[in-house]
Amino acid sequence: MSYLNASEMTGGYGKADILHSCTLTVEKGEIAVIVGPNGAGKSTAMKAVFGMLSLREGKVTLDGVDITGLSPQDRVKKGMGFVPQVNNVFPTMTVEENLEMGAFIRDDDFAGTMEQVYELFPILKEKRRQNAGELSGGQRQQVAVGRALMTQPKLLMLDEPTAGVSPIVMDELFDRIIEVARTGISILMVEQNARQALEIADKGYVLVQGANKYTDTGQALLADPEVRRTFLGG
Amino acid sequence: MFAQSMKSGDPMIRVENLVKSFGGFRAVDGASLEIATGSITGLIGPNGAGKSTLFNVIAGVHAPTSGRVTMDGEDITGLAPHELFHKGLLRTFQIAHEFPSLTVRENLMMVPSGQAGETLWNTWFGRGRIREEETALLKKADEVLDFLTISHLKDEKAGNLSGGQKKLLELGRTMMVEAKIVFLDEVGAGVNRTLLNTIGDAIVRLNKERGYTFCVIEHDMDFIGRLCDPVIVMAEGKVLAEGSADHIMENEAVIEAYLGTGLKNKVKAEETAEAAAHEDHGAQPGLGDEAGKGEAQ
Amino acid sequence: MSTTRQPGGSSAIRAPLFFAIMAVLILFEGFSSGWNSALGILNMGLLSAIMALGVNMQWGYAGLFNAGAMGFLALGGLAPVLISMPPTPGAFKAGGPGIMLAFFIAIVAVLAAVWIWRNLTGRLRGLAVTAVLIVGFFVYRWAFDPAVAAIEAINPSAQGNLGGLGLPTLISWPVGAVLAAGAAWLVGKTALGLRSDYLAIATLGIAEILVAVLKNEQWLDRGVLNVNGIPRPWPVPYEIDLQNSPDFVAKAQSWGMDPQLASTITVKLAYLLLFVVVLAVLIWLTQKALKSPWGRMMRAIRDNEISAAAMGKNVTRRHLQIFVLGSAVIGLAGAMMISLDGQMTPTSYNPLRYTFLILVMVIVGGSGNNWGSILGGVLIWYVWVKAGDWGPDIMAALASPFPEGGFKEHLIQSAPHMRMLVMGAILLGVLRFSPRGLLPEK
Amino acid sequence: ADVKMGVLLGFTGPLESLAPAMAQGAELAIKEVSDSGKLLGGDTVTPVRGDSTCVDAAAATAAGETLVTSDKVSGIMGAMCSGATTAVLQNVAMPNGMVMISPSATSPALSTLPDDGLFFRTAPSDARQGEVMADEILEKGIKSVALTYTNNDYGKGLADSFEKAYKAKGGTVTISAAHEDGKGDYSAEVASLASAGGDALVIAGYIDQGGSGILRGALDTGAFEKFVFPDGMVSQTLEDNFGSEVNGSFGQMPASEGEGHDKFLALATAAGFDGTSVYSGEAYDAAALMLLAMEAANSTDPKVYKDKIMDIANGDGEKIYPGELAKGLELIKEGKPINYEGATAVHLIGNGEASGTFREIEFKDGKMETVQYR
Amino acid sequence: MDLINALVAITNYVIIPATAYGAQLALGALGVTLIYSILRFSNFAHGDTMAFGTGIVILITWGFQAMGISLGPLPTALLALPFGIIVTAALMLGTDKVVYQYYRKVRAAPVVMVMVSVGVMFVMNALTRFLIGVDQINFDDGARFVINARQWREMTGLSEPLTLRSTQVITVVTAIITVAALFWFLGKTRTGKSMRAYSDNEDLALLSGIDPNRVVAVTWIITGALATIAGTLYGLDKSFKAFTYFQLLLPIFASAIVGGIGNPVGAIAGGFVISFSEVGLTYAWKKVVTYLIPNWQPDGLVQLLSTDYKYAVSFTILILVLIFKPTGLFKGKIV
Ligand SMILES: Nc1ncnc2c1ncn2[C@@H]1O[C@H](COP(=O)(O)OP(=O)(O)OP(=O)(O)O)[C@@H](O)[C@H]1O
Ligand SMILES: Nc1ncnc2c1ncn2[C@@H]1O[C@H](COP(=O)(O)OP(=O)(O)OP(=O)(O)O)[C@@H](O)[C@H]1O
Ligand SMILES: CC(C)C[C@H](N)C(=O)O
Ligand SMILES: [Mg+2]
Ligand SMILES: [Mg+2]
Repeated sequence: MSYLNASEMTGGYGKADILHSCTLTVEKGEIAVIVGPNGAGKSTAMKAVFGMLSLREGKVTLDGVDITGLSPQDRVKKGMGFVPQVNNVFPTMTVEENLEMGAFIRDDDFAGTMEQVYELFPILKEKRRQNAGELSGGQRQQVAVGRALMTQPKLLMLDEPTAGVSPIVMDELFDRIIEVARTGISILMVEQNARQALEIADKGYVLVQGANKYTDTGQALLADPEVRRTFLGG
Repeated sequence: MFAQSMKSGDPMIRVENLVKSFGGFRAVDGASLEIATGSITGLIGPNGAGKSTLFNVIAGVHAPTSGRVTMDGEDITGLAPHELFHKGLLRTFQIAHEFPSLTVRENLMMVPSGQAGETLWNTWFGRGRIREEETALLKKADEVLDFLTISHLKDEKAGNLSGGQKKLLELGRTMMVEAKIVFLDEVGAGVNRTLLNTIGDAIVRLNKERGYTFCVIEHDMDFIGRLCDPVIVMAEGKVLAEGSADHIMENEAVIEAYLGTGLKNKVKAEETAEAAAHEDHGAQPGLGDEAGKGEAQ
Repeated sequence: MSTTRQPGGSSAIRAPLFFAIMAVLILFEGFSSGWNSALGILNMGLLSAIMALGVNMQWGYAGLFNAGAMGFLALGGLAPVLISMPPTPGAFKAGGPGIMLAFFIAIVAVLAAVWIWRNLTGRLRGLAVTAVLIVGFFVYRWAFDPAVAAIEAINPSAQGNLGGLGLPTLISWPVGAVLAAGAAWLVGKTALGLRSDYLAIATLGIAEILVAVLKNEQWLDRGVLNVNGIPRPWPVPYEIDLQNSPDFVAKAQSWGMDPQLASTITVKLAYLLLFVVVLAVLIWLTQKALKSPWGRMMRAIRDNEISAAAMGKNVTRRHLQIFVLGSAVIGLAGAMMISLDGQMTPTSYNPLRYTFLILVMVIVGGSGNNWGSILGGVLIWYVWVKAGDWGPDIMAALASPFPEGGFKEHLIQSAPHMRMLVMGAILLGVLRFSPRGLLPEK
Repeated sequence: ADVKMGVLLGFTGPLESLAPAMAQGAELAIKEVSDSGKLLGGDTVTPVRGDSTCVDAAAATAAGETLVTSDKVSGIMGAMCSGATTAVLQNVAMPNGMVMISPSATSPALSTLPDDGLFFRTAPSDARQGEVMADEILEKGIKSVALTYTNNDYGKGLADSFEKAYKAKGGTVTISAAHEDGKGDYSAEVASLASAGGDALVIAGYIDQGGSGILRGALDTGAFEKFVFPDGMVSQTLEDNFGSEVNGSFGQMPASEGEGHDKFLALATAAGFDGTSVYSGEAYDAAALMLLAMEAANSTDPKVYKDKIMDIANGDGEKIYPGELAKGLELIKEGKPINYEGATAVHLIGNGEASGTFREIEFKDGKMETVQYR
Repeated sequence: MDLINALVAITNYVIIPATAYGAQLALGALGVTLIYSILRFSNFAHGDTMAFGTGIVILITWGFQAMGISLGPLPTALLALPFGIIVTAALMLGTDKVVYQYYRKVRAAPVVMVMVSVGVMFVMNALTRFLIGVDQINFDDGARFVINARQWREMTGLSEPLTLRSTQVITVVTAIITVAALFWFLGKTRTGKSMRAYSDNEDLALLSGIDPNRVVAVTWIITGALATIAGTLYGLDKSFKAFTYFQLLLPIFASAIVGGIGNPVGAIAGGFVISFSEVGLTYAWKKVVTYLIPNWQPDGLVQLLSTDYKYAVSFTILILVLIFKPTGLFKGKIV
């Protein structure tokens, strides 16, 4: 059984279904990347995995435990961390407070983790007394990822973490993601910078209209000319 | 229709010594640059370099702390956004600003200004004219939607679109009118790369066929490289370098501040270090002193 | 504002259904408590609907939270006093010139201050403006006070004010709209830059100021002493005249009606006719406007001002436009209400009744929807009136299981407050089961 | 048959605390008549309450309308505040030919308002109270006062009539400032009054409204030591809340001495409410007057019995006091004239309003004591 | 001497009363501001919540008085206050369960929440009146004055009186303590920060493991406490009357907004701005002038504006502040 196993998810926002029996699995320490056209339901699938969307069918298990019925904050306690695509910072709290909030469920001392985040994103240290709402787009994105890292999750879910960040930071970010995965944390992320993402992915999903279209290793997907042409921009 | 009046090559927008500070912090710190008429100018730079702020000042969202902006030689510093729109200056937002309770199609149809139906009097006594106008608008909106591959969503409330779809809608709005210059703030972020290529084609087409001038902020260097000439690099509120995309990508200071040395190379760490050492072409002379400062940091 | 809205439950039959319910309620009232009462409720309900329509234009179309409906309503109510009351003999001669001089001085002072503000810079500017305003204020008072004293001295127990022009009351309705629009223009010029809740509280305050003026400027409208006997608008007759007219009595009797009852009903029907005509015109105008590019533009501005501005829409001007128009409609309703009541009592303007209740009407009806405002206006007014009747009954029922004595007594004595409880419960009920109103904007 | 009588008072709104005792006063009279079984050969009388809210003319009109058209009352005891009363009179009573007797609307304007002979009041006009108060103050040797009034037709009307009378008689009013009822704070008003000075402060307000706030502020800051209280202020609450703090202050209220008053108090106490509450007695009288007039006219039709009201109130037959309504009904039935005195020594003048006997009170040792009647 | 008399007059009639009133407004505004910043709507039921809380405190105070329990020189009501807070907080939690919770779930627009709060206002309005009636109630016992006019005159020999009521002192002291505690709580404690996080971005708070129900509950409890404290202090200082508490809503909102809504410090400052402008700008300077210029007897009151327009004054100030500083004196937040 995979570490995260979201199988046959079907559901949507009320009217028509967005997801059609979509399945996502991630092993321990593995990086799984979801790619696909805009509006394919990638974010929706992420939300479904995190319990922010009620599923009509399908179930989600984490480490063998069925968590389909749990609320998002309970999933956080089970070791899941999530960076949403939009609205992913606390705008009128300072950068530092944003990070603190990431560590909300932790009872231990999180100063070390915070240092690590600052190391990863030096600009955040500089701006730590500034409200996140006043940051530039890319800076915010860094805060968002930093916040999720503060949780020290066992499964980290990232919805387009590199949208709007500069190449140098993007590299750093991917770098760090690899490192994180190496420590045994599972990563599930949605990316539009698909080529770079698949490069580091152990597993890739191509989602189209809420259903799994291709599933393979990252490298294999990159090599597939059809996938390249239709989804990765040639 | 606007563009014809101007000779290609003259600066459309000239920014002189622009400063914008928030509290004590100078987000734009004495930037000077020009955007040539008929060009697709790229604007890149590290996160927080002040690109969006620069856009916002030019587009009249923020008042500048000091400095001047001209368009076609006319001083437009501090004009209100709607006045700039009427001068043919359009922009998109980095964080999509759709009208959530309007349908996707309505989001497009509301764009053109001076619609007869926007005058109350006409809504009561000028129904005929409005009907004609609306038919034309509808047609145009549907064309744009087709182009953006989201025509199946035309009656959906814009608030329900996915992140990328909203971005497309942003772009679509600029296509509803004859613009002189369009400022695009990260149209690509969150947009599928295949679609982004299509968008790129559209930009080129608008530029070639309709004479739009573009200024594009983007972090995707493929996209920048394919589309933009020249490329302006900002860092810490100033212009760091300027030149063709190829030149810029080889600029030491730019690599250090912005591009980094590339992921692939990092994975194979040793090779990267060497490769970087070789690419030592020195700073481009664009705006020399800024470049120097950029390097010095 | 959140993006996940409830799935719109509006179907084609929804509106007709609710209007049918409304009609049934009114008919039921007519059969059970008499047509006078039913028509009375309907008339005031339609007036409320007009007020709600005005507020809806501001809130529903443009997202401007005007919490000062009361002020514009009251100001509109001044029009019948100034237009249709007979002039007070000698009052104008005694104080008119002085008052006009005073206003002239005030305008000059304000213009001078504005001019200085625009043309001077530096520290001097603030000082100069303050100085001009203070001096202006004292000169103004110098001209104003004696004039007011002279007017107020004329027959104070019955008049003591300028009086009106003695023109037909119908003329005062558009004048009421213009008065309110004028005030709204001034308010809009200064306060419309404010956002959401701030505009709300600013307008709330402005409404208080307007009512304070009406209460305290005795020379204008007798202040708290009230103006009585404001003439009715054409073609509404007086009951007494009807009862004294042999023709009418004969006709009523030939229909088998008591002449007195017939007279009161005739009067109410005449008002009803007027109100329906006004409402019909307004709804035609607003529906046309709303379902056009203008309406689309307003909704866009409401959704996102920054983006609308970037799309070339002059947000400030549009806000001003809709604020003035909406206020004009409220002022119109104010004037109509005064000519229905036949008296102007400035003390009766309180925010609960004339601002919040109207907002409740708009929201319950469905903001952004003109028909919703009408439904909300009539329905909520019906409830507001009937809650006063139902309250004691409900209370009596509630109290019945308790033994006679202090507690039961206390409950029964508290019965009038049931009105509030019933009102609150209905409001909460509607909002619970149809949060976007009974007739949601589609 | 059952005769219905409207009891239209401001049960909610700014004067909600005065209304219950007034309603109970009126209902006391109604019950008395009904229980006697002597009205029109055995008719019962039922009170129907309506809420005039005191400030909302439209709601008051609607409430009046309901009373007349749906409850089919034969007369209205009310309304309470002058503004609401005028509205109901003009919009409901006159069109429908309904009799209204208000126990408490005291605005001078109501004296001259055309009413088709349908409107009466058992309370005197404030024009009269102003005079009485002026005399009273001057007799105490106080030559200069500060004046504050509640900002409505009652307060302003009373203040104006007082100021005029007082000045005419040689007194000085240092300031005449309005205060709004029900507001949170009266420091500004107290400060102005204090600055203007004067030997006493006249508070033409309501005890459980702004009047109390002003009084509290004036006492606490030490701005004034002597106060003059007109009707809206004189009540048990005043004594309970301020007692010895206002020793030496005085005031007056429409009320009369003697038998009627005492009898009413006893009845009220027995019925479980405070008969000294302002206008409670007037309410009793208003209801009683109307019922007695019905008997005299032998009809419950307002257009018929309205003409009998003055006769009952001012007749020169036997005096009828509270608790004696049955006797009154009998006498009328026998065709004998009666003079209804009631709780407040009812005597209607002019257009049908109380002539105004006033009880003058003074605070001594924290207690309100009646000094004299005038 | 006359100079001192003039100063005393100003202190007695302007500074002391305005300070106490300002503190009362400030406490009310704190509650409004808290709900605004965390639950994101303007709570029109706040005035009636204050009335309800105070009603409970009064009932309990009467109970204590009947049992002969007192606090010596301090009002017994202070002893009853904690119990009143518990009951009011419970009511708040109940209301939230029955009413507000649903709207959060469906993510209703703020204005719907405002309307809902108007509905709650109507209901609470009735509830309070059922509970304790409509009459004016004085429940102040203990020592009324710290210094009263007579003592002052005997002490100083000045002709101008100066009084200081114990309730004024209690009000100001409590206001300071409350705001300090609240500020510390929101800015420094984990729960406080989680409340701010929730107010900023509800979804993200969820994703950080913050329990929204807890945040909401804590918010309502604090609001209930603030309302009860504000209402009780106000009632002690002036008197209790249900209707007045509804009327207080307007100046309370004005205070919250002048200061910058959503900002606790702003609420405090706003309270004082409103109270001082009401009392100060309509002050009649006659007395002071007569002290300062002994030979001049002004025939007017030397008053800039009559008190008729005192509300106009405070609202004009409000509007001016908003025009020149659109987010209030201290930066507030806009939903
Ligand atoms: N309202 C504000 N208040 C304070 N600082 C601000 C504000 N807006 C922006 N800044 C600061 O100004 C700097 C420039 O921001 P800007 O958004 O222009 O960056 P950018 O170049 O667009 O970056 P990105 O590529 O990440 O979008 C940032 O450091 C940001 O923190
Ligand atoms: N809140 C919502 N209510 C209704 N429909 C929604 C909502 N959010 C998204 N949708 C619809 O669901 C579909 C999938 O959206 P989703 O956000 O999952 O796409 P995505 O794959 O993440 O796209 P992108 O790459 O553009 O972010 C889209 O068609 C969108 O219109
Ligand atoms: C109840 C009374 C105090 C009312 C007052 N006399 C008035 O006429 O308004
Ligand atoms: Mg997405
Ligand atoms: Mg940016």
